[in-house]
Amino acid sequence: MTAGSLVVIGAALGAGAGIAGAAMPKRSRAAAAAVLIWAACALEATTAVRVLATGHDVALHTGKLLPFTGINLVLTPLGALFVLLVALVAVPATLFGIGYARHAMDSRSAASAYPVFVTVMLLVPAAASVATFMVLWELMALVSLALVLVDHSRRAAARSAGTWYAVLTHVGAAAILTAFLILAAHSHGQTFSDLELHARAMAPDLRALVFLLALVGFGSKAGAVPFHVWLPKAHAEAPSPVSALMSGAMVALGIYGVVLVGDVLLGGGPMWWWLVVLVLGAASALYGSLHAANNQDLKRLLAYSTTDNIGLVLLALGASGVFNAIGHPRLGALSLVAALVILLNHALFKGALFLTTGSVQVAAGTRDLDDLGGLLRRMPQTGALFLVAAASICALPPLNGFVGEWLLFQSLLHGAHLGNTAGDIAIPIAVAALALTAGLTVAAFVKAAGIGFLGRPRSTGAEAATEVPATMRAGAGLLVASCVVAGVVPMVVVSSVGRAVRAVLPHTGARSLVRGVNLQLVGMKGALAPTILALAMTVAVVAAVALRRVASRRPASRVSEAWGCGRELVTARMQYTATSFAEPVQRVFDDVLRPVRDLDVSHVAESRYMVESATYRLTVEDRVELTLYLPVIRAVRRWGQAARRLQPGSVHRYLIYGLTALVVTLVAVAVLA
Amino acid sequence: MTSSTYASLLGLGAAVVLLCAVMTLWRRSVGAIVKVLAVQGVALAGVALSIGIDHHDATLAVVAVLVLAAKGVVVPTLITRVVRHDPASRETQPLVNVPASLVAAGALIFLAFAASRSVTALAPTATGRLIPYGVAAMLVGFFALATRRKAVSQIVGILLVDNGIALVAFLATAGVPLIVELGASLDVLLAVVVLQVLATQMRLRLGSLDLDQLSELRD
Amino acid sequence: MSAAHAAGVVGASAVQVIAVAAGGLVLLGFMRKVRARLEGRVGAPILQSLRDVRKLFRKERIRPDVATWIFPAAPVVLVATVAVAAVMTPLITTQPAMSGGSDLFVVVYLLLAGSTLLALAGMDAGTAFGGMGSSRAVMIGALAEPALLVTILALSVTTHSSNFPAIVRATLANPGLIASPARLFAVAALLIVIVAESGRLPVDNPSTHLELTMIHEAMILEYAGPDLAMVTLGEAMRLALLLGIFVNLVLPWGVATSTTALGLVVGLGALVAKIAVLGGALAFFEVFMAKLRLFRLPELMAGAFVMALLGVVSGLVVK
Amino acid sequence: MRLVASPRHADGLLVTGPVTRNMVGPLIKTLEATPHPRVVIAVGDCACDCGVFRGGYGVVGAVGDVIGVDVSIPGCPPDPTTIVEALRGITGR
Repeated sequence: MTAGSLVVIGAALGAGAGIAGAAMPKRSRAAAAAVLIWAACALEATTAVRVLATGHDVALHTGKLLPFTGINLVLTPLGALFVLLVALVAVPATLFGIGYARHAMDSRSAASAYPVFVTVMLLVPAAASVATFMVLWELMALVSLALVLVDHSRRAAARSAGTWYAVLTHVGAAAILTAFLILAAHSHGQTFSDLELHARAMAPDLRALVFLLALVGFGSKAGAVPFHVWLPKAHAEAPSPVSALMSGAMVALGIYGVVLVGDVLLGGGPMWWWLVVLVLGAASALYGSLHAANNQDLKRLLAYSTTDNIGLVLLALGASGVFNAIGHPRLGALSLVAALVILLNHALFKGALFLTTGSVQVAAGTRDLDDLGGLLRRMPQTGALFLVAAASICALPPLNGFVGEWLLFQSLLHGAHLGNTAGDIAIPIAVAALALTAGLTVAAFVKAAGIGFLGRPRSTGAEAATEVPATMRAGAGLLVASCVVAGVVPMVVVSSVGRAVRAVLPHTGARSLVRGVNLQLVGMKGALAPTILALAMTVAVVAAVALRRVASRRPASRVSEAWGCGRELVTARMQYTATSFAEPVQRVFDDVLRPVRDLDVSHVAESRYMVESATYRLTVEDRVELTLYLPVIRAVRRWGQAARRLQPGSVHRYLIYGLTALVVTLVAVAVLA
Repeated sequence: MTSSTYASLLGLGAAVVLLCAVMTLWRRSVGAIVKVLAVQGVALAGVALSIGIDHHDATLAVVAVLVLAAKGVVVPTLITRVVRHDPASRETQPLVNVPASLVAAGALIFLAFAASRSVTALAPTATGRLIPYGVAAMLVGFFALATRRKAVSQIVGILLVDNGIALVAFLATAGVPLIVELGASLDVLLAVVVLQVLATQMRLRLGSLDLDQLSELRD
Repeated sequence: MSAAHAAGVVGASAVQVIAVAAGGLVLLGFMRKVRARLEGRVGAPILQSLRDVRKLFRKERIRPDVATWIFPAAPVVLVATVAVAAVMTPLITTQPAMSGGSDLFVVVYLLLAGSTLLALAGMDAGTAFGGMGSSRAVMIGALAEPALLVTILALSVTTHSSNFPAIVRATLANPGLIASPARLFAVAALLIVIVAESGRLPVDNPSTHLELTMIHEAMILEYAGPDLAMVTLGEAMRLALLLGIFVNLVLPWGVATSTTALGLVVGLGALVAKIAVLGGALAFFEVFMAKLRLFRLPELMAGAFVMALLGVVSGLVVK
Repeated sequence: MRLVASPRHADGLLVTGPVTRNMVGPLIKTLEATPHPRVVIAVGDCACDCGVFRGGYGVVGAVGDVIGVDVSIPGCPPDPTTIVEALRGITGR
């Protein structure tokens, strides 16, 4: 039972789940597919754990299936880490999907596409040749497109999201393919090991072209700033378990691509490459968090926060490249560990957030924050899960977000005084970007949690919300539990990431960061004791509760109306809404966001001075989309109109076009020959 | 079979194929055109047979018989069945009047010979020298396809192009492997069936097989 | 860790937490006294705030009808996070409990956790004021965060580590560091950020009654009795801790490097004296300062951020 | 004696002026919002017995008629020393 065959059986089970999803009757369809998906995830995860533990790769080559090149899969420790990441998000999302299927994802196509999506994502990190990688990459893109378009018939927004997603993903895929083809052209074979051997001998400007193409391609899949436009649209329209998988796992595969091409195939590179990645990361982090803080749609808010977290990962990746380029391999390894830890943690808490948002959408019928409110009382478990996940994305201490931010801050801090001018300028700006992003993320998620779950319900939907079925809560609960475990005991996460990094940057000799209970920086002063910190916090909370109980004489507490300056009627409309909550932050960043404000006042017929009603609407648009993408779309549409005149509709005209083309070529052949 | 008779037989077959292609431009009524198509099919089969015999290649002989059956007999009968149902499609008013199309056919033939000069220089064998005939037949067939109004004559145009290509295939590679030939002829059959269905539908919906009605379909 | 040592650490940290708590309340009373004296009033006795808290503990707890478990949890978590942060910071001695993991970054994020949950609790009652207070507090937090982290970078750059006791030990080792421009810029930026974090003038007026001008006060309008006592205690501890951090970074003399009894007493005395002086100065300036308009704050915060950035750059250049 | 921003933080309510029709609700709500043990102090004749406004169409009654009053300070207006004396009486200083 070689490990390779485990991978194959896993893939087969996944495909079987796909067929089961299509064939089984509606009621048991989700459950059957779920069981098979879990089996597939379990098999792939065991292989991945074996690879991480032993350190040497698992290879599998078959001539069949793909013509000419055949399939070859090699699971390196780096790939194994990402397979684990996908499995960690897929299992809870599928559990959530069982309950969710009764509401939204019940069509036959969705139930069969979802398992294929999970299986393909489990295989992408194992792909070891250009052909296998591109086939799996395209399959992943197409299946996820099908899942985004699940309810295109009901909502026009889903259709436009689908087109945006399709176009941008395939522009990215084209860039990736070109990069791989250039690499393959310079090496005899098309397996990644051949590419890696010959990549070093390539001309520097060609290597730069390959790196930039890969950065564009994988950056668009990861959702880095100029290419992030599809992310908020696609995630908002996709069903929740799918957007949890897309935001947690698929985006991470974009980062896997950058690391694969940048560090593994090209083996690092000149410093300016990684400064570009660092700047791209900082821009994505700032832009994403700014828009997350100013967005009222819960899923779009989460999608922008994905761009923000991916920005942080790219920031760490860029820093790691810069440190490697200026000859500090140990620091390079540390910031790569930070990048992958942030990515893994992001997959966990973002998955949990999307699942709980799905539960909110199922229970309250809407995901617009201005219509929610008071859900923590009506949906206690889902509300509590959302709050814990929101706390961990804000990087609050006992949870997993904090460990990632601490590692990134330490790597930037220790990289600050290396005497390299570019580094010395880039690092403080990176820290500033990291800090502002942290601040804005707190703003975004206090708004999301506070307006969404606390206070009075702002719509009848929110009023009538009740708790969702057990499987949905269990799915989200599984992810939140893993967030807490990864926060309190991060040794498991950091050591496995360390093993993957040691495989990617072998010569750095980066010994494991884990010292017993706490994380000790290797060769640098800096340590963190997350378990003791969590223990101290629990002891302190227990002590504080005891203090309050002991010191207060009157145990009974009285329930009374909230104090509204003695006003008689305290209604939900008196509360802050998401727009008003974000208004101070939006006003501070006014010139960056440039929101569209329109105020229309309708006066009483008799006199202009008496106002009948006034409506104020403020919308924050995505400036990158407006300035970069819309002009391109308008130009394409104009050329399209012009080209229409070529199509009068007469069959003869078209045939004559064909004939003239043939004649012209023959004339050319005759003349040239 | 002595080489000279073989060469002349080949020449005759290729010439007949080209002549038939030109004849379709010249004759106006669809019935005649279909008969010309049948003749072309037979000629093509003849060429294939002679090559098969010369190369003692049994598969090529089988292919020749197939071509004879398909292009010589089956396809023309199918088309005549469509034509018989629809009296209106008997005479065709081509987009380009007959003398102009004949001149154009001449130019196309000249172009075909000029373009394939390098090919013939490459293979000065008996078959190689005749390749321009196949290319010319294809070009003329394409011209016929582009300038006919009636759906049926369009079908004939497509078949002419296909026969031209088949001729070039036989001449150039001394016989196309059986599978490729089977595939090609299957395509042709399929095309004919589809077009036949299309024609009947057109007649039912539009009342006539005139292609100009199609231009209303543009949005 | 042997049991005796563990007991010692727990004992020391307990003492440090109680010192910060009591010290915080006394500091609050002292600052009110200084303000009163400057405004020509006699002012309440210094220990009044201690009595207030004791009285509040005895009052009745009131929970708004719409509130969830977050409402009572926020004061507890606020006090707990500040207590853990207090245990970690080298206020009296450079070997506080958990000194291995004692990191400026951790302290900052512990305080952030407390204030984030308080912002959430503000919105739990479902009134307009709670939402307003939280929205403004979160905006200021988002602006103060960059300045704070870059300040930590500036402080840590010169000593190659963000471990707090290490920084204090390094400053004690060569006092020249304090006069270095990097440290001066960082300290100035830190002062502005501390004023913003603890909600003192000119950022936020703690003794205002006009709801529309409140930031921190608006979030705790709903708290009564023991909850209010915990919040007041938490605020006082946070103020004392922030001033203690500031003082130990500016003039770390007196902080005990050894764990002898005498060293601890001297450390405690020095700490109290320094914080009293700084608290008095803060109160002194508050009398003459008016509250900044809410949307003038970004400029103040941007100023703090630039100063911290200058601190980092000069730290790198001077080295 | 410290003025606080919300009845939740207060120990006592200092009420002045007669209770008018539209202020009955807010007065009751404010009292209800104040945690026990609490004190209500009516300051001035208007608060104690409606003073000059007795019988006015908008006046519901004195503070005592609407909520229980613990200490009432007469005088129109009451002079500061009696107010201070009364308040000191409550705190027992």
